[in-house]
Amino acid sequence: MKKLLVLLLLAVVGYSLITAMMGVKFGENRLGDPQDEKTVSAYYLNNTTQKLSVSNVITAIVVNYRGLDTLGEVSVLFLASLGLGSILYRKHKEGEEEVAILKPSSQLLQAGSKLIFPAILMLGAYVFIHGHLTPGGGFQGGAIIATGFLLMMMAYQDYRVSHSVLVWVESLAGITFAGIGMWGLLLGNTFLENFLPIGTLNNLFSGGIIPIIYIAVGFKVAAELTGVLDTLLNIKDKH
Amino acid sequence: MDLDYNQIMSIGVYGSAIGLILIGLYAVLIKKHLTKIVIGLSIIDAGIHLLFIAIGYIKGGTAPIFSPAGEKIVANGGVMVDPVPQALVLTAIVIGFAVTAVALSLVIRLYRHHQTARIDQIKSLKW
Amino acid sequence: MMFEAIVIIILAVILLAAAVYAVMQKDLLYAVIATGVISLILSVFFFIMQAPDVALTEAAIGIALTTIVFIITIRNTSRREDEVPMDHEPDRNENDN
Amino acid sequence: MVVSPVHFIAVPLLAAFLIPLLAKVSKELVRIVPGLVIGYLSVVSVILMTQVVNTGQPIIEVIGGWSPPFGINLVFSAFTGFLVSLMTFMAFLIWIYSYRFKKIDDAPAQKYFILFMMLVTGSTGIVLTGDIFNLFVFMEITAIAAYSLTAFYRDRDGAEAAFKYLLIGSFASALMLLAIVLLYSQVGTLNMAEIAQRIHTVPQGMKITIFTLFVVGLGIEAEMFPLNGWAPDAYSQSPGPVGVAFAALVVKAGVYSLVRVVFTMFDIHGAYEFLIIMGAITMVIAEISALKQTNLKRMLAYSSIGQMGFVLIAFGIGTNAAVFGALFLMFNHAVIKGLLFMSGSYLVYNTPSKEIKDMAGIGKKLPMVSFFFALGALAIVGLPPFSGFWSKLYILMAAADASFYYLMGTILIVSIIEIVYYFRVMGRLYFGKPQNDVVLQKPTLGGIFAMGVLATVIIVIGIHPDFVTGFIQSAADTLLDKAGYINNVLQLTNL
Repeated sequence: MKKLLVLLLLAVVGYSLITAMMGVKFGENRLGDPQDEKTVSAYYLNNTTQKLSVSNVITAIVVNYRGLDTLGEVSVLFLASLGLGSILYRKHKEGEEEVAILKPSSQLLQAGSKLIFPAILMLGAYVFIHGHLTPGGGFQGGAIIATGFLLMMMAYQDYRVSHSVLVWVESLAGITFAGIGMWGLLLGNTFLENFLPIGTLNNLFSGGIIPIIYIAVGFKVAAELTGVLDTLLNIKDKH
Repeated sequence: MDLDYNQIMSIGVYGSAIGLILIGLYAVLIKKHLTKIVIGLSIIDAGIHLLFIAIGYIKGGTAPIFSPAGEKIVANGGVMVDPVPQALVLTAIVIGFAVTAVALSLVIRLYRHHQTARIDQIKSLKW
Repeated sequence: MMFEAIVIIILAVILLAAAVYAVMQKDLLYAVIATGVISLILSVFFFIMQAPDVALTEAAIGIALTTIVFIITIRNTSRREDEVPMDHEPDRNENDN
Repeated sequence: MVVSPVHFIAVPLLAAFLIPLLAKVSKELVRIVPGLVIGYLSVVSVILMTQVVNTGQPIIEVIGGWSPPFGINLVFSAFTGFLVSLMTFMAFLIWIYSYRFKKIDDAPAQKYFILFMMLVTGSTGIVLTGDIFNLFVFMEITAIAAYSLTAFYRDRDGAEAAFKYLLIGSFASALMLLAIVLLYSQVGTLNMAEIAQRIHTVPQGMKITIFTLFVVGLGIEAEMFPLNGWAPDAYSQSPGPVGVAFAALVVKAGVYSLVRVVFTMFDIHGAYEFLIIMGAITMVIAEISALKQTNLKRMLAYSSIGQMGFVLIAFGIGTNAAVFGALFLMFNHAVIKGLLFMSGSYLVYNTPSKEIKDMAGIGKKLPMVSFFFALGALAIVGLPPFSGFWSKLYILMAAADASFYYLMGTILIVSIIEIVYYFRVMGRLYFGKPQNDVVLQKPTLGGIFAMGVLATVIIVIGIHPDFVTGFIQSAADTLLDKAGYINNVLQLTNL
């Protein structure tokens, strides 16, 4: 009975979505002529290189045009790592024997991880430092670094990322982001407004505050995701 | 019936996006295991993200990156795909991960408390 | 051009098959791996549709991190959807608080 | 430029990132700083509100130096400013109330206060932002903070309530994201003013699909029937102060966004009637459910849902007088429900079973708390001379003016149901025989202060409603002035 109702609902949803998508032609150019800037996207494509000197338009949108979204997004991750700690928190009881949830890994994985780990960190750092020039940026780089730490946690059972280092990195990166935003406000402009010289296109030092913010985001995301993984991996089974 | 490129692409991409949304919805509504429900939620999210990127795609467009190569394409009259959906999906993916992590931590806590992760076994979850 | 379309159709079929498998499979570990496959194909889709940034994000977060978080959860809870005990699961006699 | 609307978002976030470092200095700072931040924000909201009322012009804050629609903008108008002032004021009182709340001590307090502060930030952000995707992001901030806070206590069914909430909430945000996707495909913009300007170009079928997705997604946050299954559990299983925050902040933000979508963004015929019908169903079903509840907090939660149905009805009538009544009712609901949840929490803590029938005679054990509860109950059912009377009167008058006579009948019948179940509790409190005279938990000083302030507000507004009616009237005018909203936001583009 319930199944029938659900299938009916799915049919209704599917039908309305399909009819809705009939009106949206695939691959059609909806931006209009970039020159008359009828849509927001056309404006971005047209002006990013001159006004911000950033080659990756997506980075410009994420960090500057819609910077408030990114600030919110970073705080969502921050909240998730905080909430995870609060949800899974429990008092430590006396005489509790704890067993890690991961099984010991093979020698091969251990040796390999040690070798690959620095390379992953480098890749992650590269991705977020060049966020304004090439695909990638703070979120991608941060996630890559977090996978590096994950590899180490899986290879070595007793591998621990120092909690206080994570807190410091996370807080300082967050303060950098919000602080740069506030600095723009204090200079008499608006929140998150660019106040640095924008440099020349396709240089590493270009884009004003965008690379700085994206690097801060990279550190913050890396710390937050590592913190989430650390909290989850250290839930202990009692034996 | 002969289908042209656009029709094939729209069936392939829109079809898989809507399919993902419906399959995920089915899992959320029918399945009884908490982890399965969370899997359903992440499948719905995946479908919506795919739909959004598909809406921003322009046939023959390049990625919206003004690297020297990209600039050359634009200078020769090429178009770039819509960058806004990509930026928004970037945000949505990260938010989706955060929600998934919180959901799964709740699943772990419920399992510890009730020794089960099935909705029909946990009395206060029924409604 | 046509080649791209064929690739998309093949990927779409695999994608939907993986989604159905993820929903129907009773062993949650396999279901989670199937969601990883969904993310992988999604990431290829994003790449084909000229969204390299999103493809990178989906690859790092969707394939690696989400999957691992699911696997950790399954290790801490039950592995089978119908909760028939598996022989290698540790016994649990804890009560919370 | 000393204060600006962006402080509502930047300052709490800066503080939230700073608190983990401050925790290394002193544990007490973790409690104090969120309170200072929220107190600062309520001062800012008062300053900005007077500025807006004096000049008659909304403050449009541009982010990143990109004028709308290219950047995100915040709108602090008489309408949003009124809601933000209300929210920050309530949040500050909740902070005072929970400062020494006994049960928070045994769990990590650091997390509680940061999560609470982010809940406030998310809710004010929803109200302030002028961008639909930004609204989605703030909604997720609010939601994740709310899930974590619901599951905060370990000795209740908090995790169950939180999972239920999370399930429905993620569903809501998925629908909302889908709506944004479809909307973007049609209008190519995310700025609410520009959407409102271009919405008439969208084909009718598509418009209705998008509208339905929005209403269902936002209706979940606004506790609209039948999507309010999360509310009773979340209210009853979360810590006491968090229940207050849900009633005073989260639901208000949900109603705000629903109203913004219906009034400003879309121009669908029949949307108002739809609001009336959904509101009426929500109200009737919730009040009947409230009558059946034996658990005090669940009863309060259903009563809260019922009140939200009432608010939706008033918005659905759509005339200036009705919108005025609806906003007045939102104000009253925040204040009175706040008082009821605050005092109700102490009643519940002194009744181990949490059932209404076991609360007999608490009026003698905890005279202060019971007095506040009774005051709140009298005010919310709409008896003079309390503030609840005026909002009910204004809405009834507006309904009569618009000749919705059957609605007036429904509202009056529902009011009788309300009187029955609130008086039942009060009868228990004052005329029951106490089982013992052990007081399990006395109210803290901060708790009494917060409840006292709210009680004073209820009485003062009840005797002299003119203190707020001016603000509410300009808020109602601003909300109904759709062309003014579009102009004010988009005129910046041409500068």
